[in-house]
Amino acid sequence: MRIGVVTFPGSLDDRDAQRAVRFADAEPVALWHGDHDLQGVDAVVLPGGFSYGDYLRCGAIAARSAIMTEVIAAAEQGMPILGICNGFQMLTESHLLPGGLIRNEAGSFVCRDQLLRVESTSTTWTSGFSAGEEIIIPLKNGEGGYIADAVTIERLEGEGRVVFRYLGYNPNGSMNDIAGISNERGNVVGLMPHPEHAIEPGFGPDTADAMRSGVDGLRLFRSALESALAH
Amino acid sequence: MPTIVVEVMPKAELLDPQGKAVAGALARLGSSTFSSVRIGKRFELTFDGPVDDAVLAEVKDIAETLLSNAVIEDVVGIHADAL
Amino acid sequence: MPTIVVEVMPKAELLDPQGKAVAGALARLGSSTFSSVRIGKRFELTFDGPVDDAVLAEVKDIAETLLSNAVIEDVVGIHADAL
Amino acid sequence: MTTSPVESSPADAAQIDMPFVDGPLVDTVERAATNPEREQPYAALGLKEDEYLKIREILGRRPTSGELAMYSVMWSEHCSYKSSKVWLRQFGQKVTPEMTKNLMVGMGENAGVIDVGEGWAVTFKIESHNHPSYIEPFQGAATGVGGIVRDIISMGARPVAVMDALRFGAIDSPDTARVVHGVVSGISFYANCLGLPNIGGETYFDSVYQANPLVNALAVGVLRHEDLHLANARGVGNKVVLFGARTGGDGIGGASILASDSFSASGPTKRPAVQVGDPFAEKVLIECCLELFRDDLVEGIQDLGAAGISCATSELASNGDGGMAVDLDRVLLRDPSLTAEEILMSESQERMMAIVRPEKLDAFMAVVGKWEVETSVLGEVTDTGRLIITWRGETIVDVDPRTVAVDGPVYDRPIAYPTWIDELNADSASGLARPTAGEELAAQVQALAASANLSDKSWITAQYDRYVMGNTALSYPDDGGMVRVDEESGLGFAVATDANGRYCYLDPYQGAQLALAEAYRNVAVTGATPVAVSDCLNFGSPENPEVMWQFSKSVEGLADGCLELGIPVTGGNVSFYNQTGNVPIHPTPVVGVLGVIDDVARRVPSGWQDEGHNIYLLGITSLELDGSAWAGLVHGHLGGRPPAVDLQREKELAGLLNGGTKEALIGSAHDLADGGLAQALVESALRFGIGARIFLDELCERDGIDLATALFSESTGRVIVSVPREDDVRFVGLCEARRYPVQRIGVTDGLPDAAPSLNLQGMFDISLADLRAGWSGTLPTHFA
Ligand SMILES: Nc1ncnc2c1ncn2[C@@H]1O[C@H](COP(=O)(O)OP(=O)(O)O)[C@@H](O)[C@H]1O
Ligand SMILES: [Mg+2]
Repeated sequence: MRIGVVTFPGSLDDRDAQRAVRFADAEPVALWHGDHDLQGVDAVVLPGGFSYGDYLRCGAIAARSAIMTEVIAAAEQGMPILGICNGFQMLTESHLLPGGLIRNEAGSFVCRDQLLRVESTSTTWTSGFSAGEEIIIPLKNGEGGYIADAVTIERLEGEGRVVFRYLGYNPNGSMNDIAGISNERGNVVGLMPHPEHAIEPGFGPDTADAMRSGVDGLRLFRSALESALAH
Repeated sequence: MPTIVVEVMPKAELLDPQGKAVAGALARLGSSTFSSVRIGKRFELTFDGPVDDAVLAEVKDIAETLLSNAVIEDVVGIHADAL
Repeated sequence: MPTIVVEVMPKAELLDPQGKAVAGALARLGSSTFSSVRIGKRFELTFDGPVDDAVLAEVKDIAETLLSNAVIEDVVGIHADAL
Repeated sequence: MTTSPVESSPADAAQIDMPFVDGPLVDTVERAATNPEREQPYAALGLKEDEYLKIREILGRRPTSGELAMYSVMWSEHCSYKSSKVWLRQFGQKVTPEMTKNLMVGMGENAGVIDVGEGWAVTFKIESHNHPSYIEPFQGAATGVGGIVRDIISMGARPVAVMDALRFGAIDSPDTARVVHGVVSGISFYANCLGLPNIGGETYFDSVYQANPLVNALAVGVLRHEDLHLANARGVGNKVVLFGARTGGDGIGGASILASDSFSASGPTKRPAVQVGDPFAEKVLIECCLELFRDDLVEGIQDLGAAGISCATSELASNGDGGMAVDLDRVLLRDPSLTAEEILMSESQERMMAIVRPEKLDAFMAVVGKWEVETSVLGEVTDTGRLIITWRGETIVDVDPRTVAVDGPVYDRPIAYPTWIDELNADSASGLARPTAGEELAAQVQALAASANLSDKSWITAQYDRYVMGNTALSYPDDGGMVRVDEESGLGFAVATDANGRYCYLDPYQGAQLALAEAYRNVAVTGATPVAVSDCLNFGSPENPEVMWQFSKSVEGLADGCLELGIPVTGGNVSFYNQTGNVPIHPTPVVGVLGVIDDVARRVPSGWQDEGHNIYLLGITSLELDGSAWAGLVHGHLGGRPPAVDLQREKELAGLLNGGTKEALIGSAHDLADGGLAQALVESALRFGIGARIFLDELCERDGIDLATALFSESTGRVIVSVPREDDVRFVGLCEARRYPVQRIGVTDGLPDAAPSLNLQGMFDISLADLRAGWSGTLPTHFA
């Protein structure tokens, strides 16, 4: 399976996302923001970072790039799309996912090993988890507070489209402790925490077992691979 | 050169953590006059030529599609600056 | 409740990375009308009571000491909002 | 021909007068010759009269205002190192062949480069941005990070990590929160947005830094040997290219004086003295430069920092064939009203200057175009030996670039042994009341843990991204930060920075060595082998002979120390004039030590991870409380002599730790420094929430000390190590074979059926929950 990782000016975790794809035994394909070309990939990851400095609104300028026209079209055809952090912000800015992300409640950037609950396993990116499973994934963002109007929140909850929820501590003031959501079809998932930083022992989050040993993030990428193989 | 000002505010019904933080700071500094603070953005777009309907229409379009995100923000004002 | 608006802009001589990014985006999106974009902040302070000189003086003080940093920003406007 | 204004023809007079009416008249080389006695504001630009006369002597005429702008910024303390040069030479002199064996680039370049094996090299450097960070803490700190990162890029390296060594005023002083918030969010904003993990730093609070905080930023870069590039302008006809952000009126407070002198009826243009950082622009610049290097499209790249174009052109030319011709009109401006002098001095951020072969210019332009980086060709390399700058068609600068960049003034400033220091040294802390009762000891352990300087720094470090790039093997709160360089082999580096201003105040020679020893030890406990040093020397005014004495002693101590440890100083930075009113800061030589580790998989954490390990104290504890955190906090005392340093011992200790980690005998290792054993125990326990039972009777007996001394003394050469029981015999054997003092002082077992605690046998039992509440509460209480 070939998974594309888009690099925008200001993307930071693009190489990390490529590494995660490799660790999941898929083939990473570097995609460039200015191209109208997905190079025939089977899925796309929009990585974290500060595209265009995030100076206007996070992800706003990137959402209007050439490659995003293709990503939006592919998403509507059912291609698996994962937006991580800045990528999640791009997905809301391009209206592939509802709501928006605003400055953290505490005002400052926060980097921490975050406990999450997997709320939905019916998306392409979470089918390898068991429902209700608790996982630890690094989180690092300045504008990760998820907001949406009451109707949208109710819909997301009602349709089981809240995919990840913060547990124990809500690091950014997200409504309903929402850490990640999906579209109706379940092929598009966006989340603020960074699964690509929990894939390799020694470089992941601390867990109860040992320092930097968390690899829960790998299963998002494996899930996509397995769903692809199943089809 | 003429400047057009676009003003964007977070939607009233949604959270504004930055505004809340400033309100908190005001309270700590002993000012109790203000019951709430909200923080939005003010864009100044400079261009060459007359401020006519075509330019205003273009600004309106830019304000609604790029400068603001209608899901979380409202454009509250567009006007030529009286500089 | 009356609202007072405070407008703050980055100093003209200083780099405004935000404005630069938006100007770049506009150019990429095919709009060549605007030669420069600068982005500042718009504060809405809500309070209970009449807009009198005392309140305006307090706002002026807050605008200059808390809402802006005179080293890099200018307060470009303070006015009661016509909401 | 010398013509005084009085004698000049009416036409000349008219020409000279005109600008006062109509606008700028360019002060050209020609005009400098025809109007030689014009008064020039050299003093306001920071030049002394003899320096100004020296410039006239070099040029054989008065400088143009453009030349004056260049000389004044390049001959400033900041750029010329005029007061420190004579002392810094020691770093180059006190070296052995062993020390330079792995040095690919030494002092004097943008950053030193060290061969770390397997074809890899690492470059690192630390730099101050103290004064700007007081005026505008956010932008000051942000641009401090930006500046040091550009030094790393210019060597051909990919920046891979940053660190920040910070000093603020008293934690409860009203202005401190402003500075702390601004500085921390500025560093967080810039480095996070650049995508560089923050792997460590320091945070100290002391009223001596009240109106003069220290913001020292360190950056590390990685490169393959063949990617090494030096910034010089070689090859006649090669193009001089400026790329990156446009040039604006940032940080040119001084140049407005020139503007007011040469023209303008309306008085000097007020230009802000601060610079605004654009990390996004810098991120793009990093990728763009790396691509230019990769495709071999540049001969060299020089970063633009202090003194902007003045510095880049004169340094590139000096380091190359010696000549350069530049047309200043080609500089892309953000503000078209800038004068030539202002353009020369502007410190606009995120700019680079490249030397490009003409035949590669098109390919160069394609790469910068891809990254949407604005670029303009300013001129070319010549063999004239002159740096010639034109503006509006006229020559405004014609100088030998070496006289600007290399042969600036050098001062051997007067030195005076401080009048107060003997009395200070005589006032030892050894006579201060030391507690003996368990309750009082416990209270002091907890008070220290909750004190501003020893408390949890995660309120700060949680604002920094430590994950990005996916190679961070150690970071906060471990003793050193560690990053993997090679994904295949696991090769990596570790870095720690340290300085204790209190020690340096008591004895600057020893204090500098203590900083070196601590940073060295902090690297060693991670399992890495220390290999190189970068330093940032923060001092008061060099015009104060007592400060100059402190400075000279610190440099001497550091150079002697490096010689003894066998690791070279590869570069650094000097920051003078750090004072609040007339009171200088404590001498604060921040020392960064870089280590190498063959496989980051064998790195050692600083905290206890498992129960049932034995805890050993390596080293000897003596009654050394002078300058300690304990004396400061409990007694408000600062006097006496700092702890003794024995660098041979430090070397042996590092060797021992290296052996122990290679044989995988060590579960954790944490160095003892501020707060002594007590604080090391607290930190080891809180790291993963594992408690311990400690017994110090044998230690006290062996070292002839009381319990309070055992807990709070800051003797050097000490580390606590936890060892799995099955490795006990081998570990103790290793220490004995290497004749390093080792004493078992406890086990990482909690008491049965009790919540984890730190238990000192027969003395106290503090629950980790209580300890943590105090330790982690301090910073949020003041700043959250
Ligand atoms: N401003 C900072 N930025 C990043 N890391 C910091 C900062 N201040 C302290 N730290 C980290 O906090 C930990 C404890 O700091 P410190 O007590 O100075 O360590 P040590 O005593 O081992 O030198 C270390 O991991 C250090 O790198
Ligand atoms: Mg230390």
